[in-house]
Amino acid sequence: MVPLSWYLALSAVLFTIGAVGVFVKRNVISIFMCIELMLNAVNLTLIAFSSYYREISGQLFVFIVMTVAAAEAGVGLALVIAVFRNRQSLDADDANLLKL
Amino acid sequence: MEQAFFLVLAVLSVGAALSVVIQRSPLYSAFSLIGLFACLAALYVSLQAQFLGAIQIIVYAGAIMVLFIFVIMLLNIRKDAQVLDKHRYLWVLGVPFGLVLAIEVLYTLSKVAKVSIDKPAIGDSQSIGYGLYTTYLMPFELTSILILLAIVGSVILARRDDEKEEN
Amino acid sequence: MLRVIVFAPLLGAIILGLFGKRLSERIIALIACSSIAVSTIAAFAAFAKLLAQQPDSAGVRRISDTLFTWIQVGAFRADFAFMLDPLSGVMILFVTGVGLLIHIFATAYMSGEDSYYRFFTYLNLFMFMMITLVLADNYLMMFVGWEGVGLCSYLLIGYYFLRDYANDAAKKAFIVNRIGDFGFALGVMLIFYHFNTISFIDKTGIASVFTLAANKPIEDLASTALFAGGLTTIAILLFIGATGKSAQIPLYVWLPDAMAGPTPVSALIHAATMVTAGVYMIVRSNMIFGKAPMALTIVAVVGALTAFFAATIGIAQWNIKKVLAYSTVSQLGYMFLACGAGAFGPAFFHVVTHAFFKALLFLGSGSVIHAMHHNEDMRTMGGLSKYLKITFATMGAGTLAIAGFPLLSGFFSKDEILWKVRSSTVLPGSLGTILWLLGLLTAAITAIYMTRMMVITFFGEERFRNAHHDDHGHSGHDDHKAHDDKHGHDSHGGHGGNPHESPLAMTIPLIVLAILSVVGGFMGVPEGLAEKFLPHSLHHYTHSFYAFLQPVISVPVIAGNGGEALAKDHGAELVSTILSSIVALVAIGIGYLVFRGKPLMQMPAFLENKYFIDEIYDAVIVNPLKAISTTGLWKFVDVVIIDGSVNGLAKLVNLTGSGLRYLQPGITRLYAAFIFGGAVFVIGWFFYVVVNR
Amino acid sequence: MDIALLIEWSVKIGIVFFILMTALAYIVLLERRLLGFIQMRLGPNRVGPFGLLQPLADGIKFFFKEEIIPHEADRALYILAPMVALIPALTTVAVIPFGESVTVSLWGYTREIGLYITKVDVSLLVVFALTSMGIYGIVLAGWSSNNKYSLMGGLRSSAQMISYELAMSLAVVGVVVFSGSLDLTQIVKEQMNTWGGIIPKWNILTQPIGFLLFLIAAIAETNRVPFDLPEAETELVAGFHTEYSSMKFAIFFIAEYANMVTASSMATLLFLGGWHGPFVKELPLLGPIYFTLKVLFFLVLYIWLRGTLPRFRYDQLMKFGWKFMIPVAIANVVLVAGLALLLF
Repeated sequence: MVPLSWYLALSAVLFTIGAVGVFVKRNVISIFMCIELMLNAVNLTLIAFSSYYREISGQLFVFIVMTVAAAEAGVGLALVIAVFRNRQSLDADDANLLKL
Repeated sequence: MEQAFFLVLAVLSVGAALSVVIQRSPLYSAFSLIGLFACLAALYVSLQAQFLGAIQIIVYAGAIMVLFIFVIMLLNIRKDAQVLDKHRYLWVLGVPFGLVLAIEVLYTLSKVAKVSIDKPAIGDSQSIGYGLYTTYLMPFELTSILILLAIVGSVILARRDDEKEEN
Repeated sequence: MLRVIVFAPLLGAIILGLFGKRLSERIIALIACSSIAVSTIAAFAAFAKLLAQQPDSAGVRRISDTLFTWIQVGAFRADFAFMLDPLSGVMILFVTGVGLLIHIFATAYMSGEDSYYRFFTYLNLFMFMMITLVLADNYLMMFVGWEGVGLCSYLLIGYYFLRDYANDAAKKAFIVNRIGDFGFALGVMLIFYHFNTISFIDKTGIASVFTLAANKPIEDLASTALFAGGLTTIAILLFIGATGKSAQIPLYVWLPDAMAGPTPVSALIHAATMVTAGVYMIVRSNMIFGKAPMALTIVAVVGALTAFFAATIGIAQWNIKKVLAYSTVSQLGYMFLACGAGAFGPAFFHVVTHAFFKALLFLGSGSVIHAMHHNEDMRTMGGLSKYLKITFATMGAGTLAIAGFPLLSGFFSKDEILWKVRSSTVLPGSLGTILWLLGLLTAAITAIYMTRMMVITFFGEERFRNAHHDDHGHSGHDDHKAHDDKHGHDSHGGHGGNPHESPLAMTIPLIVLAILSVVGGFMGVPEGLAEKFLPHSLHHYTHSFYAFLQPVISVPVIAGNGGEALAKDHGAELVSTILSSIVALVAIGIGYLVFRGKPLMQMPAFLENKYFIDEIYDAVIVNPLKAISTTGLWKFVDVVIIDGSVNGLAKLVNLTGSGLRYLQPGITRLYAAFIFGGAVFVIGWFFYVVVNR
Repeated sequence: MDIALLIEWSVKIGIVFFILMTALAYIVLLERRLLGFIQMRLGPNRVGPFGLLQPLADGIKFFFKEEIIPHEADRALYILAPMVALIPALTTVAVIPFGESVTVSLWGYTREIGLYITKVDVSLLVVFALTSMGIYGIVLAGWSSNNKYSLMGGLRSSAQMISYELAMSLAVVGVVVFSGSLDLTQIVKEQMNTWGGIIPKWNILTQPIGFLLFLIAAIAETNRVPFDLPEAETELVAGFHTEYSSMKFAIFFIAEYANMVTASSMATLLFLGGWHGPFVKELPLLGPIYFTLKVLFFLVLYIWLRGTLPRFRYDQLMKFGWKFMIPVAIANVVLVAGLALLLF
């Protein structure tokens, strides 16, 4: 029987990797994927808890998280395309109109 | 047995995650991510969440990632632009941060009580559907609205400007 | 029932205000008058109902009409309710009645004015407020009406807002009234502080102010009582309010200037109704005043002085409306004198009669002014009696009434007041007698200047033929344009052609009011006269007024001077009555003889200039205030401190922002890094907490 | 984990795999012959009687061809692609039931054997999951062979997959609603009930719209005519597998046909009552036969369509997918839900 903490540890590691990736990657799409990675790490935690506490809610949350992720991906990628059209580049550092 | 299974999957998924971050070509990261999702799906199944395992594959691997890859191919991004990264220091910043965060989170999780509830495991489609349409009906409907908005939004965002000039 | 009385004028005002611009004068007049007529009829009906009602154990008859509880905070409760008891009953009758007559008068008088509808909107609004004031069943409602009439008077005085003097007069009225209202508000607060209620009548759970006040001991007659925060203080604060609204010393200065408004306004607001609100309020709170002899004394003295001063000023005025204005002030002084002497009944009786004849006089003067093409200077009149017969007759009646000609309304009321002062049971020592003499003197002066006005206006040579307008531009000129082209035959005023009598709409109200002011007095014949001359069977009627008011009015008796004995002595009363009537007749005669001779006799300058009171006020109060405000408040407090702090704050924010700006390098990933670091920090902090717990 | 179960599994897997492979091989032959007839010519009929040995010959040929990997190609992905394409296609079969259980008695052993490889209570979802994975093979191939035709093919297929997967799932929702289960076996069992003992409650009768939608979507999912844009010979030479040769190419082929089989069997299970037919209850072994016949019918339909219909244009494809299929599918879902409320 795998102890709960193993799952949690795994998800922690995954989450951290994703988080680091978010601001280490330069390509917008890669950043995006790192975000998805973080989401999934959280999902793992939720499911682990839900199955260890015999409580369905966690899985429902995961379900909703997935839908939200799908929506997010749709909009996000549309944004990516728009950005690419405007400034022939996907480098996050090039999107710096805010800089002083 | 189970533990070995878990360990294998864990190692695989961590590797995949790392490669997501490390790969220079978005497509490679994407495929590593798909691998990760597969591993996670397997883990879900091992947690008696077969339904979510399947959904995980269908939604993430089958739809979202296809979308990613479609965009990548559409924009035909072979590799990260070869220009010098002006912000290498972010790596320096990121890795220690990451380690700290990992340690912290692990510590927190180690505080989680060891649970053992002897009830039959759940996660079959029926119970999920039940929960979804009784307790969590409201969030469910809200997500549907959210998706609708997302559809509209992405259509608006992704359309070309010249189309706008046309109509 | 009562709400009809109250809200009919409001309805009219709303309709006129919203749609009046598009309506024709005829329609406007119809709406305005009919709304007032409705409330008049309702008022009479309510009054009849009141009469039919059986008095309760305390002998009080009352109709009350509660719409809703307006404010309920802790012990404080103010109902939005109306109450009709004998006092407010009488008041409402003549308010609505006179108001109706004046409305009818105004329809003709104001015709041709541009923004005709505005005038009637304001006028109806005023009626609404006035009726609210009268029918209020608690001090707060009364205060609402109080402020409302103030507002309307401001609007109506400033009706010709293109004229500077009108605006100035309006502002003056408003500000001076503010001072009074301040006192009134404080008084009401103090009342609540003392009695935990502001209601006039006992309700379930709420005892009225007066029942509570009745149980309080009579406070002693000492200046310390003024500031003791007791009933005396309340009374004084209320009285300050009254001085503002009813133009008593020192706050009377606004009323003469208020004549800048159209004449009907002067008649309605600044003679008949609004200015008597102060008296009404004091009579209403007679319970409180009755316990505060010091306050009563002050009221009496102030009233007497006001009466005298105003009369003396009035004798020297050339502007016909000014004369009437000052006479109003002086008559109000009489009323306060009566209140101060504890004779609330007679005071209120005088309010009623005064409403009749003063409205009559103002409307008459309005008719004269109308005939003279809006010239108000008496020096350019004269000899009008053969042109304006009705006006002359009615105004004559009014003059005799106010001068106290025997058996006219003014005679009864004023005589009663004088006698009550003489035989006052509250005024300390011989003060009663002194004030009585002063009152007599004032009565004489009153008779004189009223006669003077009549003589100058109606007798003698016809000066208006060679008169030219606008020589007297300081105030009081209604709008010319419309009238000139209305009276096309002499577009330059009096040159050629004769003045002609006013239309029916103006003369009928005059006649009605004249009748009232002639016979109006017989409902309150003083006991002394009644005892001597009238058959006993008539006493019931001749004394009906006082008998009717009896339940709501208490006559305070403060032992210590021989007043009680004197009050019983009908012989003495008769003597004083005869005395006063003689005085009146003599004075009228003097006035006629003197001014028939040389009507334009020059009066002492200091009288003509009203004792330079305005100038003194300017010098003592207004200018210092201006100086302080400009240099101190504006130049220093506002500019330096307030603006400085605000701008300084802005500068500070600006600096901070431009400093923090460097945290935004525009590198998206760096932002992500910030978020991440933040998360790390926060979680770390949680640990810190957890570990230390 | 008893040994018997292990044996049973391995045996089942072996049999199914063998049958599937040969079937695939012979479907190719069938297609070529049929197309031949449709086009008024003889198909391959030289090798063996009626050319029955043709598949074998093809296989040998593929094996011995030279393998060419383009120089600029992305080697790893290039090699990975065919596997990625094939594995899900074959794996799908694991959860497809082709009959009820039969009892075999062997040397005194009697054993109840379910006619399926594994049993998952969400097998329907699993099938969808795996089919949706199948696309990656194509995408990878298109990308890795570094050739604009291939890239175009990959792009098209990914877009096409996403678009039509939606319609397909929505079409299936109706079935799920009716049978109230995601388990294919259960779904088939539901269809075994009859009205008045004669007419079977096949879903095709209760929801024909859903059936048509599913069929169209399935054809699109398998990149077959008239939806075969990813490999449109006339526009993209050969689409995603332009650069592929010898066995890798064959693998793509096998994957495609495996997908066809999967789709057909899904259609059978979901709408045509699976292995249900006369006397199945008495004689369970009839089940697989009925099943095979029905699947065969769909396969023939595939080939027939290929022989008759022209190809869509890309924008037409998208328009059709998004503006016709999906709305109709949604409407169908609503309709079916209402129907379900009425019936049960």
